[in-house]
Amino acid sequence: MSTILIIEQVLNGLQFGVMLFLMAAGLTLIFGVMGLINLAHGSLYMIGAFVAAAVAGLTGSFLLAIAAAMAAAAVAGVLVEMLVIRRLYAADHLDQVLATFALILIFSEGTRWVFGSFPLFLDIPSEISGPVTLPGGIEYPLYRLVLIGIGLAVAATLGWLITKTRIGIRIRAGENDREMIAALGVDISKLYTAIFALGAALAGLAGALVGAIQSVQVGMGEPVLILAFVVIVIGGIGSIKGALIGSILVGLTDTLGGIFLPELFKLFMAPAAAQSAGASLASMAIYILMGAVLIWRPTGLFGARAA
Amino acid sequence: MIPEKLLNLVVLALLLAVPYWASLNDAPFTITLATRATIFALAAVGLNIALGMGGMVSLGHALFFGIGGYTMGILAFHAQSFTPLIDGPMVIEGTKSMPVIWAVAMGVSALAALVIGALSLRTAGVYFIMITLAFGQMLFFFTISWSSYGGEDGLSIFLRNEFPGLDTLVPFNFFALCYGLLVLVILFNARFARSPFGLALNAARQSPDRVRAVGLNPQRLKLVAFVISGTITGLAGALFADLNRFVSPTMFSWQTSGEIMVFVILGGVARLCGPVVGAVAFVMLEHFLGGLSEFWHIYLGLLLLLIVLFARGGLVGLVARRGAAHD
Amino acid sequence: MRKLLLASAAAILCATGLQAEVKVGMITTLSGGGAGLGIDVRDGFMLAIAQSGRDDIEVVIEDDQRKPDVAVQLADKMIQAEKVDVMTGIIWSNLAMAVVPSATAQGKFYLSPNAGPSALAGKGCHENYFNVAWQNDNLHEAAGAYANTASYKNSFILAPNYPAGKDALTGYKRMYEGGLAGEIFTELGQTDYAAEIAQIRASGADSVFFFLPGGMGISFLKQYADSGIDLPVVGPAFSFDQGILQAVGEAAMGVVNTSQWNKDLDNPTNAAFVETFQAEYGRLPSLYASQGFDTANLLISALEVAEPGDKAAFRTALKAANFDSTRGAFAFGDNHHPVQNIYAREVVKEGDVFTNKIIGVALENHADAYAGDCAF
Amino acid sequence: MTDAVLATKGLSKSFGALKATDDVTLDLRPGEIHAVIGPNGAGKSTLIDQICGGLTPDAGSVTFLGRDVTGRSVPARARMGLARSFQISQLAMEDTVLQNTLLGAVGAVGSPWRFLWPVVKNRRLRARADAALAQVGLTPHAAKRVSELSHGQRRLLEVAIALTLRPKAFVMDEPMAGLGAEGSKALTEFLDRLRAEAPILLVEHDMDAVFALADRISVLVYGRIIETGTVDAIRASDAVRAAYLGADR
Repeated sequence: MSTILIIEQVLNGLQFGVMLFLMAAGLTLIFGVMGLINLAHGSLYMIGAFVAAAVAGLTGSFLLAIAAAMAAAAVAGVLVEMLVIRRLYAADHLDQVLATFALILIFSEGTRWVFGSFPLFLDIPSEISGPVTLPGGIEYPLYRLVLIGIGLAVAATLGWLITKTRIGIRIRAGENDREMIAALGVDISKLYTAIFALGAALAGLAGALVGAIQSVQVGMGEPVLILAFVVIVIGGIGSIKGALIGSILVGLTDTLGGIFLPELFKLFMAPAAAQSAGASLASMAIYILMGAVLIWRPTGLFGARAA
Repeated sequence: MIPEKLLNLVVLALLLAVPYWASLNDAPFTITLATRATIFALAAVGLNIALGMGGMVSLGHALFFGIGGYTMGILAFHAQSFTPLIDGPMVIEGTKSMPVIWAVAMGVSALAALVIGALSLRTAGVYFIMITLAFGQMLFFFTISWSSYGGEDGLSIFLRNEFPGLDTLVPFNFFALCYGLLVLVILFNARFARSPFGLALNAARQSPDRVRAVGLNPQRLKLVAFVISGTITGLAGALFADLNRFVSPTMFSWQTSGEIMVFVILGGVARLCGPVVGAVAFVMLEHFLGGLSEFWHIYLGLLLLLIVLFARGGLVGLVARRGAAHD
Repeated sequence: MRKLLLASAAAILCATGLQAEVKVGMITTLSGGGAGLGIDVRDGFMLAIAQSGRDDIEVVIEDDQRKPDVAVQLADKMIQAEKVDVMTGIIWSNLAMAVVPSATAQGKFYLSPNAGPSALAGKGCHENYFNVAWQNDNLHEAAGAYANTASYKNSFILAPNYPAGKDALTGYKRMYEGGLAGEIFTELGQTDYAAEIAQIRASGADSVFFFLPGGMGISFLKQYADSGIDLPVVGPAFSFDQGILQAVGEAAMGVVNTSQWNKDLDNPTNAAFVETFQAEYGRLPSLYASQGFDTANLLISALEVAEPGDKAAFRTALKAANFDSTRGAFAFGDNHHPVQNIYAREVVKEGDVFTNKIIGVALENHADAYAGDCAF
Repeated sequence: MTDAVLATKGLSKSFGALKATDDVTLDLRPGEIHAVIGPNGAGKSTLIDQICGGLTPDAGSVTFLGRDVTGRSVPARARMGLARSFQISQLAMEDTVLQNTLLGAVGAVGSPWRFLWPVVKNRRLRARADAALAQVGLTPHAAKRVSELSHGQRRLLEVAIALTLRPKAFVMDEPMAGLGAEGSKALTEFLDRLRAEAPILLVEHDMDAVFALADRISVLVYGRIIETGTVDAIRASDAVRAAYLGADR
């Protein structure tokens, strides 16, 4: 296995990781600030992808599609927050799990009802499609580099938002002490809606960006949702930094596990059996990683709050 | 409002009466539906011990359901193909005998619950939800690629397994077996809730510090409850496999975990017959709404939302007041 | 026409007062991610029933949600409550394995419009089980045969890590005579193939064979096209059927895939089918639609001769396959699986629509590898 | 010192830069009420947690009934007869008074691993619980849910649960907190009688109660014990006066 291949795979893992981060960041904010476990976050991702595909199909503009995806996901998020989620902040996790499970059913079949049962088409704009040659002679798709860039930029912006701005101070205050910030005169319910909208918009952005290189179809949100949960649990719920590191860890584990585990098994097994056993183990790898992290640190890598 | 005890009796009586009527009137599919509801109820009664009594929100109970199912599948597969389960110095044969299958399914589930519970209970809250989910996903992906037992295709068992002295191929007989087990487990559950252990477990959920201060270890109480819970859900899995004469990795999927949880909450958390009411209601919804529209999941979702938002006690909470707390 | 058909279908479904003589139970996937396939099979099937003008056939349609346990439950319902004579409709092999053995054991006829697991073609075959589509390996074998004619010497092959995926790679290798540059099992439901594509690039392969049904194939092709690798790709028709081809777009252009059917197959039945399907549903038919259509016509042809109640006669009538198939010539082998031509097709663009064009025959009168194991 | 039921030696615990307890040495002798007082933030709760086993000290040891229990868990110490009440009631709110008391009995008998026989029908457990309820005067409320009880009654219930353990020593964390004058007086009288049962380490804010009950008083300020002595000695102590007046100003 050549160095070039390994570097390329690391880039792939990184790209997968930063896309997961877009999902995980919203989830972890929503959990950290409002104490809400939102299974329907994957549906917002799906909405982003579908709206992007529909808008790109109508206008031909990818930028417009992305803007529309973020807006639509944010609007859906706000609606859901105001109609349903708002009543659940005080409820226990059980009610939240059930209610947002119900939302998944509604969103998935609702989307199928509106857009039909066939996958939609969404393509990379021609300006950023195709491979570029990186130093060292690695050929790598430009679009994936763009994704890495966008993901890291969002991570940096969020970091700045949380640590340096007024709203970030409020968000952090809200994580620590809900009554206190209400007493300080911050309209807590508007703050919650705003955070939910932000999280939803990020999910919509991820859906639109990833939709261009994947299949835009009903049910695309759930696998990503579960991975995003794995990420925030590894990183520690409520921590943006944890979400970023968790995302990249999961992205790298998943990508590199799929490559190297079969190779590893080939050292002491017949190739066909090794291929199959390695692939099986690779598909379990991130869950094993998560189990190990939680057994080692029961509140994740950067989690302070026992939820 | 009626007393919960009366409601429990009515629910269990109806669950028996409808299939009995169906067996007299040659409506075998009604019996199949009732059996399905009964088995789901059993799985949910199991989850309710962890969820309602122990306060452990497990999103991984499909794991035990699946383990029960695969135990049945693997044992029966070896029996029908006349191949030994384990070869070598010690030969273990498959079996078609239900009592043996049940015992093995419960044993394996209990063992799995012990290991998974011991690891998962180091965490709490959302972390617990997620780590149980993760264990479920591990087994899901493992069975998908476990080609010796069919992988994603699953395993078909051609004939229903046997129970001494009973023709299990008669739908009502198999229903009666499942129903009998459900009633046994509910009776166990009713006594269990009032036993010293039930009392301590209840307190461990509400106030772990207090439990520690009287000299008990709340984590150990919860672990035992988790094992009992997993064992019962495992038994339900074995029955479910026998009802379908088929097992597949779907039994391990997180949606299955979600559905078992839905049964509990739909009926009423920590209510003795809550899971039964929930499972029956779900099967009926699935049957009637499914016939109404191919988008029936939307209606199911709306209904669940309404329950969570406006009927916290579930369906049982709507019609029955909680029984006197101590008797 | 559309309204008329819906009305007649509704009349059939409701069976208002009139005593249907034959009852058909269709269990297929109508909701969730895989619904497109089931809808095509159903629409093709119902089109043929409507065109036959027979109002004595009642079709009961149920959605299995792609869940095996739901399919089993529905099968029980079809057999126990609806008391159907013939069953059909299942899309997925794992669902078929859950339903078919027990349905045939209970004396029902089952006509498979899509899934063809090897177990049901070989040792587990049944005299009342007829597969109207293909044995699962067939299209992969054809891809292997095509690879030989295209003189590929070093293929990189990949499929998901589940039984049908393993069958696919086995099927390809059964016919393919060249060497392998690599062999990968991906995760079922995987959406990102960057890692695999990097391996393909590094492997020195001269061609790629893949079997990634549904959304997985869409993702793979889009990412493959974007990677800049221009090795020829070959695969079975499942990733290139009419339903998903539009979602793949340009990325699929020029890809060779194998199928037992295509809309440009030159026979009058097919021409009429494509035209009426398009008029009826406003979209081009897929191979699944053609399979549903053929299944219904096979059933109707047998009903002309015998009643399902007379099992031996009805079985003989089915075996004769005396109907006009959209595939032209159609015959059953001894294990009641098709013996048919499998074509190589190429993805082309007609106007704004992506579709397939036949470029040659990959395998002629091809049966399956398991027929020898079958004894009724 | 050797006849002390419960003793700490050099207990220290820091949270970051904050020394919550610093070299705390005190003991509890048979039949006495030993009060620990101190301003808010003096480290009283941290001290109790270390004595009862919820926190592991950075340094120092805890001796109970002549045995070093520093490494033992909360349940292990409770089983030896160290009973505690909580500052904020820790009760199973959905359960009844009797059920809460029975929980104590189950813990005391040390066998929760009975799954089938109703706990209320178990004569041994029931007798223990009934006796404890009678002792605190809650028998008439036995069937009420805890959520229906008044604040004072919850305090008494805490004591009743502790009593079921047949304790060798009580550790009470501000039992008077939130009680009115009436309630405090009643509880004071009750605790006065209770010392015959087992000695009490009483951490309390209510000075009237402390001066009425305590045989000895220790004053905890910024994690250190600045004075230990009889009521009169503490009243007369300049150090205490300075600490309190200084702290309150």
